[in-house]
Amino acid sequence: MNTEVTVFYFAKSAELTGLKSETIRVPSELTTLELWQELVNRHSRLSAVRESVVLAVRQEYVAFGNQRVSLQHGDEVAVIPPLSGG
Amino acid sequence: MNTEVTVFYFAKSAELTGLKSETIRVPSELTTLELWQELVNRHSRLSAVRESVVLAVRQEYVAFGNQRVSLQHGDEVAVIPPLSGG
Amino acid sequence: MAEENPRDLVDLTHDKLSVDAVSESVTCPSCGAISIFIGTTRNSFDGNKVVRLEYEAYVPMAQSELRKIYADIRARWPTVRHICVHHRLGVVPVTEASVIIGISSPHRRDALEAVQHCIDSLKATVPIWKKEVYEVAEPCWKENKECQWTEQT
Amino acid sequence: MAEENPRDLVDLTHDKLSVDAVSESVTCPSCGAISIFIGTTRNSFDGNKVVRLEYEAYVPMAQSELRKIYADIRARWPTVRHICVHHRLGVVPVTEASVIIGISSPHRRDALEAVQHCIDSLKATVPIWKKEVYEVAEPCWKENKECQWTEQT
Repeated sequence: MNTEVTVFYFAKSAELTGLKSETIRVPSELTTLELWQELVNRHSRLSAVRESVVLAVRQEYVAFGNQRVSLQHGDEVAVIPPLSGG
Repeated sequence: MNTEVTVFYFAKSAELTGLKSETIRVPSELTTLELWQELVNRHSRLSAVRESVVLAVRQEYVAFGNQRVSLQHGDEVAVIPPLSGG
Repeated sequence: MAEENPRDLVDLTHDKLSVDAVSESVTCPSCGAISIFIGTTRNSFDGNKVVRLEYEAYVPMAQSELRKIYADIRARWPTVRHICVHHRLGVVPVTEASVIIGISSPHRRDALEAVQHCIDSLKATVPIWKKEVYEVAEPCWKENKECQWTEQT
Repeated sequence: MAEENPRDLVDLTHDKLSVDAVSESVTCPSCGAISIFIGTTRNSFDGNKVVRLEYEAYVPMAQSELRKIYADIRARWPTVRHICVHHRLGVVPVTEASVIIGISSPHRRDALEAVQHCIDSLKATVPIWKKEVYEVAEPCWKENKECQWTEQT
């Protein structure tokens, strides 16, 4: 089953996709690694930052791996490059 | 030989002497303990704070003891109660 | 009494920051100490002249990550009274403040330690990004060494 | 260039203190960090309601002792750029600042540590005195625990 989520891109990842955000349909149950792959399928240039980003789901950090996430309609997903606030 | 110095009193010591400052004649060579005694001779109430003050001579701290100081005309001496700045 | 409730204050703003505003927002009659940290824009990096910085944030998540830091500070320094972070977004010219942190406590040790912990944690976990724009070289997205997933560490 | 010369600033004043003024006086284009400590008047001590504080100083010696502290800071943290201490004298009402310390450095660790050292040293060696005036109890000359010749330690 698929669901609709909003993806936010920041910093370098926004430059690579040319987008600040987009709404996409993804499987509602998947691993964080599969979620990343969904994003790379849409924006191949993202693969350049694979080693230096993490994801956030519903505004909580998630690491890449086999950890499963359940997504609901309207959930926020974000690509989080290395932080440089302060 | 005697010389004339200006003595400053601060905080509790100013309350005990009733003075902010005064000019007095004292021996030009004496120990810091003798210098203190000169002050107590003038203001007996100062003896109450003997254990909790130090002196400053020419704006430098000196401890009570047999350490000798040479005083010149116009030198500043000060009675320094426990500090509470900040 | 206002004094009874510890304040957890956050402001992410495009406006110029004010040290006085942060200081006043954490002042309280039962506190003897306020510690403040100001992060400012430097004029050069590795010999490249910096023209300006540009900040962006994932605003709602930045706010929630800051509140996690505040909860952690209150667990470590229970006497801390008020906590305030103002972080600027958008363009920040050289010498202007990008972040101001203010923390009050009855005695100074707690506020001093908590401010240091707050800026260290902010750099590690709060989703905010800074692009340095140079006079000559290409603009560069910076990476805090405190961040756990930079390639540089 | 003004930036080349580290500034050692001292002001002992009967005027109300300004955090912005201290912050601006230590700002410099090559620094990324400013750390500020503000000591404020508390409203109670041991259950006695404090009405106000009164400060007095041995002004010229206070200035020279502060400059000794600055020299010590520069020896310990050579990257420290500007140092500024404003200390208020006379009557200070509750919640107002009695002292503001500001220190800038290229990287934050130095400014943060130096400010802490500065307030610790100030309390130990700078000839300034504070009388607490209470609503009911007799006024009391305070004694910093950092001072080496108080009877209380």
